[in-house]
Amino acid sequence: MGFPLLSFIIFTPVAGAAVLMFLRGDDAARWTALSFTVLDLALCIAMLVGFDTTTHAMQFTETRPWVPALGINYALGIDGISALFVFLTALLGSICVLASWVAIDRKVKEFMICLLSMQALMLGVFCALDLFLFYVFWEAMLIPMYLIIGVWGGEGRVYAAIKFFLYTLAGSLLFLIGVIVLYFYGGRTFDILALTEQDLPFRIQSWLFFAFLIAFAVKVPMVPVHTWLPDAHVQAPTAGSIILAGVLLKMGAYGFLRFSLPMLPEASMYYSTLMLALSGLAIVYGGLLALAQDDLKKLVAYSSISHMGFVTLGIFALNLRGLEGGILQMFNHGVTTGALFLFVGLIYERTHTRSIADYGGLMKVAPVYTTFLALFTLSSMALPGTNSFVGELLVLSGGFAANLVAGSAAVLGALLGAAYLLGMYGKVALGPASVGARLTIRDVNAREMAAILPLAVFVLWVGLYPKPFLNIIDASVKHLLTHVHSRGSGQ
Amino acid sequence: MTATTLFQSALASLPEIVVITGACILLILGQFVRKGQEHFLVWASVAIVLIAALATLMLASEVRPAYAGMFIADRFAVFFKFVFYLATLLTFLLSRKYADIEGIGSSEYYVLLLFALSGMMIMASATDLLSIYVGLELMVICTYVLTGFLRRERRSNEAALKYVILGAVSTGIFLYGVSLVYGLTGTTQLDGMAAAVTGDPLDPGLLLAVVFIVAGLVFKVGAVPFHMWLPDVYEGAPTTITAFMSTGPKAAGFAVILRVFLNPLVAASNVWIIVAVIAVVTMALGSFVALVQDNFKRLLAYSSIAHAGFAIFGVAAGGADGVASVMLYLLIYAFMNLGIFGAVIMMRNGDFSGEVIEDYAGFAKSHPGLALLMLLYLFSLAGIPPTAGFFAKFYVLVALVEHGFVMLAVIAVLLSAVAAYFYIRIVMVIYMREPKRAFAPALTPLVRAALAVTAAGTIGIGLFPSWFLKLAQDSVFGG
Amino acid sequence: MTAMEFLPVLFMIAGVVLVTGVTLFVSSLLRPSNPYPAKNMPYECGMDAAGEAAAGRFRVPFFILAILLVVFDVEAMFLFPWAVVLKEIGLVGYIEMFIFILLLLVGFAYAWLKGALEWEA
Amino acid sequence: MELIVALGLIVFKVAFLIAILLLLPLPLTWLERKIAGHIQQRMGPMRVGWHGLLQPVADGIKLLTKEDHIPAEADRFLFKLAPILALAPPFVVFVAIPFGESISVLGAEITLYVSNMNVALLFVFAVIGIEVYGVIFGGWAANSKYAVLGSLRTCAQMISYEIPMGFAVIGVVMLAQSMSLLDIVRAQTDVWNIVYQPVGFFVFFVAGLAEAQRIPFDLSEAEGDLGAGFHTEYSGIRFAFFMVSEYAIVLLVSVLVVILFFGGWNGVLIPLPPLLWFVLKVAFFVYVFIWFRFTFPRYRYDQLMAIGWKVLLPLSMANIIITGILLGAMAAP
Amino acid sequence: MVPLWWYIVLGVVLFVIGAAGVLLRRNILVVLMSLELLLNSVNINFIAFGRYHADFRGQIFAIFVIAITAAEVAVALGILVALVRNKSTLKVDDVTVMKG
Repeated sequence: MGFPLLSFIIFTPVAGAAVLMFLRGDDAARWTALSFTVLDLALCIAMLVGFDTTTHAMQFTETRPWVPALGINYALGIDGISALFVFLTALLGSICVLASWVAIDRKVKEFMICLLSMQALMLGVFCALDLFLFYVFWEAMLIPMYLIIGVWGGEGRVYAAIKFFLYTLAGSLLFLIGVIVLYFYGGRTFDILALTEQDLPFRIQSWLFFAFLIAFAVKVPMVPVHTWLPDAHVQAPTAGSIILAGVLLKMGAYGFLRFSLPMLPEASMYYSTLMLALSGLAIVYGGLLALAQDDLKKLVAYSSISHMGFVTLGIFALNLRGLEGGILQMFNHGVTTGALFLFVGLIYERTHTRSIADYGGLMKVAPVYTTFLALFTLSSMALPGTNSFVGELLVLSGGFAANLVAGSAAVLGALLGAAYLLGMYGKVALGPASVGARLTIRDVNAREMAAILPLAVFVLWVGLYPKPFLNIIDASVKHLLTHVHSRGSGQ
Repeated sequence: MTATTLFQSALASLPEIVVITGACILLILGQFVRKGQEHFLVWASVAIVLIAALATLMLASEVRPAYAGMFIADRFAVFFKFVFYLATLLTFLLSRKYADIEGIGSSEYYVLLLFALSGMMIMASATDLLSIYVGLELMVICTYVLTGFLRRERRSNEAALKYVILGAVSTGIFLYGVSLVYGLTGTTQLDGMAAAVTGDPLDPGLLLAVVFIVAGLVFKVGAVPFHMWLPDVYEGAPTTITAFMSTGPKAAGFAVILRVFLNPLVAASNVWIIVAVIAVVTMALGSFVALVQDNFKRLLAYSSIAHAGFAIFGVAAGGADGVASVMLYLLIYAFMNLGIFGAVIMMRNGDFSGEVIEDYAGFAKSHPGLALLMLLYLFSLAGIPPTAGFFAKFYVLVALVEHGFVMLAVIAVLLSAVAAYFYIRIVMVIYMREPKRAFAPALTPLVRAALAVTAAGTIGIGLFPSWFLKLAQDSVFGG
Repeated sequence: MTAMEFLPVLFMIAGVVLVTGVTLFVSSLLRPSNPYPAKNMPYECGMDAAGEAAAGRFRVPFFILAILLVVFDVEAMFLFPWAVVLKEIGLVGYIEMFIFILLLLVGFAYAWLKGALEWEA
Repeated sequence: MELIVALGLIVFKVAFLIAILLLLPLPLTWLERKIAGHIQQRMGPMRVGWHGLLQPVADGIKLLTKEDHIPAEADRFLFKLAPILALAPPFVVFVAIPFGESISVLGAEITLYVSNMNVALLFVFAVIGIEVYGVIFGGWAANSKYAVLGSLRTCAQMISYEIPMGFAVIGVVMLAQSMSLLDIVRAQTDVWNIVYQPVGFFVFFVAGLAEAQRIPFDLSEAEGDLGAGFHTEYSGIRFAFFMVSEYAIVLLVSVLVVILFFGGWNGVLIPLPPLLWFVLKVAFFVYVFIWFRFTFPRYRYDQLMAIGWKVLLPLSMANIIITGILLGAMAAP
Repeated sequence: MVPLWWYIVLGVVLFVIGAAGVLLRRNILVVLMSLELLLNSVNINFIAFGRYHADFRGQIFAIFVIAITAAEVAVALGILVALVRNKSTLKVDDVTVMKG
């Protein structure tokens, strides 16, 4: 065990939050939060630099006994899958601070504390190698998120916050039972790696699979349990939406990757068709709903459901292309949808309306804004050359290999995506300028640019040269896949 | 019994003796305390409890049976005694200002609390149904009086009267069970009972007796179907006493339940099915009824019912882990519940009662620090990590799953999700509403200290549960 | 034999009831009976009695007294058996009972200090 | 056969007791009035019979033939029950009281007690406690303010003095190691308890005065301020029951004092028959009762309560402690 | 000799009467009396069983029950006095102001 880099990554935002507690003044709070998130981002980049892409083994591991009586450890470590998300989280963290620079005008300090603790917990989730620790991070996120939505959200924020809270809580509590059952079947350990090596009877695997499914499906969200998402997204402040879309939704998928697949391979394979069906349903259903939206944020929110459907589709295709595509698509969705929410937030700050009908001809008053919006919209549509194209293509090919119907659904979803996104862009950016827009809208300033640019960079980088990203995940995904297939069908 | 064994027994019960002696002295001395010197009472009471704690600690090294098998000073008892000390001490700290405001800060208040403490301590150490009964009554009689301590307040009178009558009925039921056990086994000692029934554990008479005893005890912890007294009593009693009752006496009730349940007689009688049903119904009732409460104290009363239900799950799980989980649960519950009650108590100032949830609207705006504390307690009560409340529930669930009660565990978590709703509803009021009034919490140094202790416990046990867990586990095996 | 010890009690009760019954019967044969409203009025200086006599508020000391009695009388119950077996249980019995009495005295002293025993004429 | 004889004997003894207790008030009232008269330097009743000897009989006939008046608003059932409740306890108590060891009649040994209970003392206190119900029912049922107030006061007084009374005899029990009155008397063969228990005697006797509601503690029936206390509304034969009950209690207290503190039928110096000793001692205390009545002034009610709680109770408790310590000191070596 | 089960039946009957009294009667004093009845049924049980087992614990327990019940009733009466002084009623239904 060397330098506890991961602990530093996790606790840097905590330290920032602690510092903030003793500060006064809104600007001081903003700058402090920004500097800590940037520091954190720097640490993450350092981590990526030192990351060994040739092995699937956990790296930067740390293990300290926490509750020895129950075999609980404070165990951290990352492999290719989580490394990507650790980085994404840190990146979006900085952007969130920037995005809420002026959007949050009351209780700035408290907001920043929430944001920073949120970031720490999310990082913790991706780094945890102990199920208990994972659960603690996972569940504790509810507190700051609840506050972010509930305190700084829109008019319906209280309802949205409570709905978000209860959905997630109910799901994750069942997950908790699953964890405990796993603990006893897995030889009284919460060590994720050790549990991965267990061969559980199929009956237990099925039960656990559904226990986990409920928790993860709520987070993803998959279709029957997605209803909290539009409310939460719409009511949350911009930064909240970015976190929700960018990181929180990934956690469900991450859970599938980290727990469902390796620990319950037999059940995962057995129920993969069901999962594919649900994913296909989410893709199409989310797309159709997005098509019907007039509210910008709602549209992006429903598109998230659709896009996350691609992710789960890729994962449960259970082949290399599907998995890699799914994981990459998680990253892409984080970047792109995060950016779209940021853009909705930017325009909302200026006009205080999110109704598509209120906009038009933005191109003329805010050319820079609309240009970048075009980039991200296209990215969301998975146009070649953008990041999502790579991911979606991989998912589609994996999906078709696994199940023809699901693959077709995905194609349909992609088409729907093109329809609503283009429609939205057309109405907002092109056409005659609306009266209100022409008078009040100013273009993006430097701070906003600082938030937009990194995202744009990643959109193009992944779209044009995805190899470094695929390299990071490659070893881990391959290992996971062989693990699942050898265990899942070997019996 | 010779003088030597008497001395040994007295030594084993030294903490109890300290508390009772101290209470007696304070009772008399208190009559000479002049107005404006009431702080003497607080410090004297605190000193008494601390001396008792010291005595407990010094005697904790070995198991000491005493009084011809009626009493035992073992680690199990020590653990519970520390929970009681904690609850009592914090109640003292919280009481000073509140008692002044309500005009109940006489010496009797503190003395009764001390006597109730001694009753709880006896309960934790009792190994004979007689000593259990005596301890139990010593405790509840004091709480009856304390409940009605706001003499001019009708709610308080009413609460006390209901409490007395229902409490006496439950005592009667308990005693009837005891008499049946005595008739069937010829002994009232827990060990003796166990030895006497090895032959035919499923004797219907014994089962009936055990059911009666369980029913009587269940009343004391406020579980369904003997919960009806609890909301009224919690609402009517002075808030400090409510805080005390929801932690100390409740823990004492569980101490006895565990002591009885560690007994093979109960273990043999398949009574756990009843206990499991009680746990489910209790938790369901507490959680669902709390959803519609507007009064903070009443809500906390139902929340306390729900928590009792969760702890009973631990009892139903049984085994060393089950017992340890209940013990840990109670310890943690003492911290977080006293914390949230501390916040409610602190709000009582001037003509502001702070009893209605809506009263807290926008509290976070003017008092972010205190609001953060309340948030901490509330999320802990809801069982969200990284607070201690989560670990308490987690360990109970571990015990449940360990003994194969996965279905019970699922029910427990689903109900706790329901329960989470009303906690976050309060958070919502505190954080997401606009303030309607200026808050002037009665934040004395003592209240500050109490809040600091509870907050440290709530977050500390949540982050570093290991030591406390070990303590609870060791205490079970020692007993 | 317990029955022979307590049977006379029953006899005595029966006897008393019998005697009173007979006396009342004899008296009822002899005595006149001519009630009229004024005679049937309760004795209250000739005024009409106002309201239920027992409806008035009684002074609290009466209740306190009743409570004190209940407590003290019952505690005395512990002393009797102790007094009987005093010599058999020896020193330990002494000590324990003195502790008991001491506690009783504390309660008594408290009641005294608190003014529960003060009775205004 | 034996059983029938035993039962018959019991019936006979009980009947005899009832007869004595019912008849004794006759001479006692006469005595009381005579003594009163002479203390106050007048003659007392002189008209009916020689020196008014038949006066009590005349009174009895008067009471028997007087109208039985029940107030209109009264609770009739309780009103009728109360006198009997007041009368029965002192009578029942006498079942447990020994008057001596035994005498031989026609060659057969007959015990001078109806029942030798091992818990006689407790029995006495328990049964005498019922007396309170007669008082409170009587006062309450009449639905008269005087009566209610009187009965409350009487009640308060009786229960106040019951406590020191009970505590006072514990010293005696400690000495005798028994609650059987027979054993208690037997334990006094050599030394009377009065020697060891002067404080106990004092407390017991004073409390007894109050229990019997005799001057100086007859506040509740103080004719001057409360009508006649709880039996204000009673007349005729029911009133007579209360009166008889009062005399029975006077007698009972005297008997108990003699048994508990003055050696019962154990004589001293002069070898008289035990029964005679007993009767003489009891007579003396009955006389003391009457004597007190016309010697002492009446206490105020608050004084009365204060004496009970603040003097007698601490005294009796101190008595227990001191007796215990002395007994322990004697037993220790 | 009275058989044991007579006592037990008596105890049960008293217990039921007491419980019914507590639940059904509206006057608080009557409720308290019913409570006494209930607890005395327990005493009868204890004493009967104690005699049956030729064991003194039953009696000890009964004495404790009596004493502690006395204390309990004393407290109940005290509270009742306080209540009556605030509102002069002895009816259970009149007492209730808290609902829910």
